[in-house]
Amino acid sequence: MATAVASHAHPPTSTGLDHRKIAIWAFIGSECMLFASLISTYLIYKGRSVVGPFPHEACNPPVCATHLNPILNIPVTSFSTFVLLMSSLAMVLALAAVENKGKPGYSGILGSSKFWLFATIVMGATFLGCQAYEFTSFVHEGLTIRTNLFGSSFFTLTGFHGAHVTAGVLWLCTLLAIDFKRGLGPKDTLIVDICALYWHFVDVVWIAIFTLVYLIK
Amino acid sequence: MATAAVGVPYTVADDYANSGLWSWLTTVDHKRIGVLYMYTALFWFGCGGLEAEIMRWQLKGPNGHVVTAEMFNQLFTMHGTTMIFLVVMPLSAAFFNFLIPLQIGARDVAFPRLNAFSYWVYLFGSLFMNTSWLVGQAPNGGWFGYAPLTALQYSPGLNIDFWMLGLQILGVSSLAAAFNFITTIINMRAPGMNLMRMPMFTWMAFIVQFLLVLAFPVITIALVFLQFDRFFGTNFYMMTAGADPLLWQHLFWIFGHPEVYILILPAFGLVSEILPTFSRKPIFGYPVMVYSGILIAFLGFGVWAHHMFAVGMGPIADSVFAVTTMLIAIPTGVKIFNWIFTMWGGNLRFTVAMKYAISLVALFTIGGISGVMHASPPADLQQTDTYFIVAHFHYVLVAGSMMGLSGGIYYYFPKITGRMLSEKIGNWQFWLTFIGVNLTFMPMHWSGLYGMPRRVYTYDAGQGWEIFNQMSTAGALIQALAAFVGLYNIIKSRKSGEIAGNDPWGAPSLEWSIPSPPPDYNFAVIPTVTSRYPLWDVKSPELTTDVPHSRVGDEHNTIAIGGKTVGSFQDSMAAGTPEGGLNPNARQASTKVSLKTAEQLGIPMPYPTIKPLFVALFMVLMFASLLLIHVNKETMGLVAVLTFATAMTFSLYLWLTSPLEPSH
Amino acid sequence: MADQEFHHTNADVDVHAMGEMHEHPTWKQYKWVALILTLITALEVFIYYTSFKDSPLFAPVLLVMSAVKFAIVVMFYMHLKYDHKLFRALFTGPLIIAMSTLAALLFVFGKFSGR
Amino acid sequence: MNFLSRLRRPGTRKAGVVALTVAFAALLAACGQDHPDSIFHNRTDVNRDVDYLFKLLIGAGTGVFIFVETILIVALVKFRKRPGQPEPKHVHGNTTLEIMWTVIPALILGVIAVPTVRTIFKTQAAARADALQVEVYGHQWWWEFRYPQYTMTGANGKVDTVVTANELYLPIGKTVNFTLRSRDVIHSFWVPALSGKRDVVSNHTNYLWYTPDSTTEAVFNGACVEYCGTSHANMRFKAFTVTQADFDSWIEHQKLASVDLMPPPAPVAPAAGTPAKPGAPAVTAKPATTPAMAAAAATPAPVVQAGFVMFPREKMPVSTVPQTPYPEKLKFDDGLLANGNAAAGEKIVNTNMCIACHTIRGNPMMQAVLGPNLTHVATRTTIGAGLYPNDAQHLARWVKNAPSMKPGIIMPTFGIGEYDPVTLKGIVKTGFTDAQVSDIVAYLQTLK
Ligand code: HEA
Ligand code: HEA
Ligand code: HEC
Ligand code: CUA
Ligand SMILES: [Cu+2]
Repeated sequence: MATAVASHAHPPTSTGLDHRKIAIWAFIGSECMLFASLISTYLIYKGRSVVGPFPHEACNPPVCATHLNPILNIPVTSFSTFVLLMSSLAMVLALAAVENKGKPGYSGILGSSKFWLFATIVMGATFLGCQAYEFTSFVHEGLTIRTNLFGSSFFTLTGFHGAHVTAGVLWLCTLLAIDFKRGLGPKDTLIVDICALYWHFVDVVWIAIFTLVYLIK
Repeated sequence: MATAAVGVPYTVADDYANSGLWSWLTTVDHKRIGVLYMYTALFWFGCGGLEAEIMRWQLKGPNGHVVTAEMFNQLFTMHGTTMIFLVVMPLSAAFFNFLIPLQIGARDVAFPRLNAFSYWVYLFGSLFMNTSWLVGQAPNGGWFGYAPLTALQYSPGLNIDFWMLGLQILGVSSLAAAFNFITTIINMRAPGMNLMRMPMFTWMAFIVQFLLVLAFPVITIALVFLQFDRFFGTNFYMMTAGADPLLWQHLFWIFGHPEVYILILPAFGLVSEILPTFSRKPIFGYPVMVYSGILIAFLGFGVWAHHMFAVGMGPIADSVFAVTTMLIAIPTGVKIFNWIFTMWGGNLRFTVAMKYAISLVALFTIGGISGVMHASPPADLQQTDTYFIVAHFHYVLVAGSMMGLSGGIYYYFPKITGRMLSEKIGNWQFWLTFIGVNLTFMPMHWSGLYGMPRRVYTYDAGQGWEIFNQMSTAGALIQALAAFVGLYNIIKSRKSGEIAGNDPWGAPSLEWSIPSPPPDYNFAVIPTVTSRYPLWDVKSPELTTDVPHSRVGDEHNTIAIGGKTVGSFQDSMAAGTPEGGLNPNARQASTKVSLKTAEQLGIPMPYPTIKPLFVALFMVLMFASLLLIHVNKETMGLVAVLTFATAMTFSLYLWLTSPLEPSH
Repeated sequence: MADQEFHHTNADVDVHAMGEMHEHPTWKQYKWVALILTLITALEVFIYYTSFKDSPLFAPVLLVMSAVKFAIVVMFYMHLKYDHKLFRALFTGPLIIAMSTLAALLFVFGKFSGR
Repeated sequence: MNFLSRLRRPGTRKAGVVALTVAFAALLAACGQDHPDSIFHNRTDVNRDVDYLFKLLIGAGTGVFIFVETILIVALVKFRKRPGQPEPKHVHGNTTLEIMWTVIPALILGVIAVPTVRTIFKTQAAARADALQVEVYGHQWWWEFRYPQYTMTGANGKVDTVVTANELYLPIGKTVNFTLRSRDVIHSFWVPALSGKRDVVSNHTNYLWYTPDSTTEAVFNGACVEYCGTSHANMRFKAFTVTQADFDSWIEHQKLASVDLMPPPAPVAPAAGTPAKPGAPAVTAKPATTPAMAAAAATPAPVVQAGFVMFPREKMPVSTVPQTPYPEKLKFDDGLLANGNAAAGEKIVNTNMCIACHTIRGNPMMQAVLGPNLTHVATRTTIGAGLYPNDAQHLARWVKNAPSMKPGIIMPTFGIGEYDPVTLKGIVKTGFTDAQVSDIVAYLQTLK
């Protein structure tokens, strides 16, 4: 919400902080409730599906027409989880690069905000790719959002998270575009910082989801 | 009284048309947006009230046949939804918008255009929901739409779709506004306006924003589940798939109970402004009032299941929620007593605003006490879903929220329009309302305890309920009369009301230091605040002597008027406050001094812009297009959704890339 | 919005917290954090494949580990540890309410009583 | 009133005083008259516990109310502005007061909370083992009651339990344990005079128990109190508390199957013959004037069920007899009812859609469960879930056009030339004439 433009006639803010940063933190606070509701729903409905496939247990006749394997694919998801974590690292480095543009130690590829922003985008995209792969394979194994309670709550929860990641990737792309257009410098720290906060939040949410949905039975 | 330069039209910073329709469509001025909220909400109050009147007419006697069963179900569903989401919340939002920046000494909210967006979303959303009447399929699932009745299997029509999409849209509006106000209050307070000097209304508004931010995501998710179920065939509320209908109930009430405090706290805030002014006495126990407000909000998240005592949660859950619910009575009681002792030893002037405030104190207590009676599960099993509950929540909502807000209207109308509402007509409205409300809702306690269920379009003769229902209907008619009187008062006073001047009531807080209506920039110079009651420090120091809250010696560029230290208010008075006015009861017209415009003062004002309106419009259309899926026009629906989505994104892009205000 | 150079002593929130962020976590810290996160994740996945999976401690241990990850990311990557305390309030307050709501929900749906 | 007398405008004041006094006078008057569905009748052990709690709550509430309003009014009168009054002395707060009005309410709440929790655990404990078991099923918009402890084997060797609809018989002095389930959406089961309500939740099983211990036989109105759709308001029922002896006799009667009226040497209709074999229990409950007897006579001497088979209507207070008026548009020629032919009626029923929804034990054609069980419909005092009295006139109109008698129900319109209020389709050819309806009614009335 880049609405504020600096101007001498504006009184300083009471806290000395920028509006947008306060707003984004308030937003993140409310996102906590959003994901809490989604996660609780998933956990509440866990083990209540009347037909398979199920997350961790195989499903055999008569419950299911044919034998169905447990559906969650831990290796792939562990990989995507790792990628998302690393994207957070890239993100902080991008922020640092923007903040200290031109300072010693911020030269070269490793000091370039473009590189780190790009890296973050790539990793975010990779995560989404894994999720797309996961979803399609589930559909092939007979789990759609309509199949059972597990399907509905699982796809909705991870889908919502995926949507957040997508939004984050687009946001990062706009930043990268600006960076190419006019270069991001210390004065742009704030807008990058805000995007970073959002990105990291999406990451921590996944940390919770990975444990609660994928690992714990 | 010199009408010369009074009731000055809003001066705007640029050469856009400064009045007329266009200026309203494009405004980003928090005051004008507040006014828009107010009149829209009043309009919906008329509609919600009309729905109520029809229900009352149907119920005036046994086996009534004014409307059909189906119609009645649509009536109470829309009545509840309208009154809560389209009347009380927006009316509170009207005051948030108009007052918060004025009370904290700011020139606008943090994100003026986002603010306009919130209003337009609310307007289009409310219109969308009510178009359901035109297609004859108004929502009919009750205002808390319990699953599985709302599932496609039991509600195949468009009724529920209108409801869930409408609520989803209104949620966007409330959330956007909430982030805006949180930022505004945290970040835009005038120098010296520290948290413990904020006016009580701003405090309550502040708390309400957090309730909104935390409560709305939950119902958003619950509604998303419902949408997926109805549009995409998921199983969240599908009984055959083993779904649990209590999931909806819990999610809804996790939102729903905080919601009821969202509805009452703004009214509490207004009362806490009105009582001190007309008692000529600072609020009693300011810090306690603040903390009790916070405590109410916090506890409010731990009591939701008291709406579900009958569903069989088991003795442990019942007991826990019973106790947490009862606890809320304590902080609320503290407020009640503090209000009474604000008046105690005061010097009470019974203006209409004051009367409304007093009757909130008197009547909310009734609703609160019946609330505590519900809080005892074994007893609640005999109360729940009867008219006893209806009595409870109308005492807290009508005699609480609505009376508080009405008081607020009488109190702030002068500041909003520059003219006083007629006290004479106002007294008629007040007494009619007071009698009407009690006559309507008091008997419902009896009809409830004598076994009358709620949400019944008809009841049989000989149950001993007739007399109570007749009284309720009579009372409802009196309320309608009162409402018309009030409407007349507004229309009349808007044109020919007495000129208000800056500070008609002798009130203590910042908003009264500037002209009425305020110039678009509010404060020519941002005041420096040195106390909780800045204007009283100036005009009647005897009220605030040895008040711990005012840090003496803190004043910047102090200037003396009539030998009294005026702090830095002289600056803000450059915007056109006349001298004198030391006697707060003497009404001061803003004479001679004509207002400087923003340019003359070199204050950058945000450009008016139509873009937020378009973003809102396209967003609502996007949601609305989902309806096509249910009249079996899937492809057409999806195309429409995508079209409007792109349109929305595009106008959002234009919005974000256009500057807020002339940069220097 | 406004230039951050100016501030007034009578603003309520602590005044030392001026510009966006002072004394930031450094490169080195960032990389350490990343390392720790990786290790924990690896450990999580590892025990998932061991027999420990069936022990009653499995769930609690996993929860603790992810809580640690959560905390580190928030403190260092979101630099809440270094930032204005206001942000800490804005985040932890809602987080606490969200978590207790989640716990309460699982309780009323009998998830703790092994139903 | 003192407060009111302070008001500036005598006009409004008088209006106010008058209106308020009228209001409260009316309320008092109203409290005088009797209230059949009041929650304060205390006809069960559970309700007495609740009542104790309720009195406590009302007491505490009234106390708080009077206290608050008194100090409020005193403040208003004492400190109203008087001419030439000095500015009030500034008071900032008072810690002792603040503590007082935090602690005292807390104490009051404690006094309420303790018995509350105790009552919760007492009333939600498991019911005693020897309790009468009743299974309650909520349907849109009627109640199905089953007595699983009482079963019988039908003609075809099928084991059935006693099932009835919308009318509940409970023995006085015996604990009854309800098992509450829903067939569709959420409903709520409530007899105000007997105990609090319990929701009937889809995919859940809820329980509710109490011991009716009213000394005399009595009838109580019950209702569905969770909004469940169009006819939620019409989802009522009756609870009859009767002596154990009468209850046993009633149950024995409910166990009986109905008589097949089809004359034995019937035109080859599969429905005939079958249950008409000897031993097929029959009913000879009066009045023995219906054509039913003519047909029944043909069959071997039926088992006679004497004694109590239904709650005597004359003993039912008016408040328990539905007074719902007929829909204006629904006309029926009541003259035809006198000579309705039950046997013909059964034939019509057996060869029409009725079989798709209703069960009549003893009539092999009628085995469906979408609608109420009609085996003993004639022993019920009401039809349509407590909406209409169960007499020929109402039955006739019900069969002719049920949806116009009760909005939203799935039972179709049958009367020829009638319009279905929902589909607005006219029933032209396929429908029944009033004469045919009279036959059906005659048959239904034999189902004692
Ligand atoms: C403005 C909105 C508002 C407010 C403020 C409240 C306030 C309270 N409400 Fe109410 N409530 C509703 C709106 C509100 N409610 C609505 C809309 C419903 C119905 C929803 C539906 O079903 O449609 C409802 C339903 C409802 C129920 C569910 C009833 C049922 O369906 O079975 C319960 C149960 O506990 C309840 C309790 C309370 C309590 C304990 C308070 C407390 O906050 C009240 C505290 C105040 C006081 C107690 C008075 C002042 C205190 C003193 C003077 C101190 C001394 C007092 C004592 C010691 C008792 N409310
Ligand atoms: C703030 C909320 C609010 C308000 C103000 C009201 C106000 C009123 N309510 Fe309502 N009510 C609810 C919230 C509210 N209600 C809720 C949540 C429910 C539950 C719904 C459900 O069960 O799902 C409910 C249910 C409800 C019922 C129970 C329905 C049922 O269960 O069968 C009844 C019955 O009498 C009723 C009556 C009234 C009456 C007579 C008023 C009166 O106070 C109305 C007086 C107002 C007017 C008469 C308006 C007249 C105004 C004008 C004429 C001005 C015109 C101006 C313009 C057109 C610009 N309400
Ligand atoms: C599509 C299903 C359906 C068909 C066909 C149907 N009914 Fe019904 N019937 C019902 C339902 C459902 C009710 C309960 C309505 C209510 O009370 O809400 C009912 C109620 C009744 C009642 C009242 C019972 C009571 O105790 O309330 C009678 C009598 C009755 N039906 C007779 C008939 C006859 C005779 C026919 C055929 C001519 C018939 N029904 C056909 C579904 C059906
Ligand atoms: Cu069944 Cu209401
Ligand atoms: Cu509540």
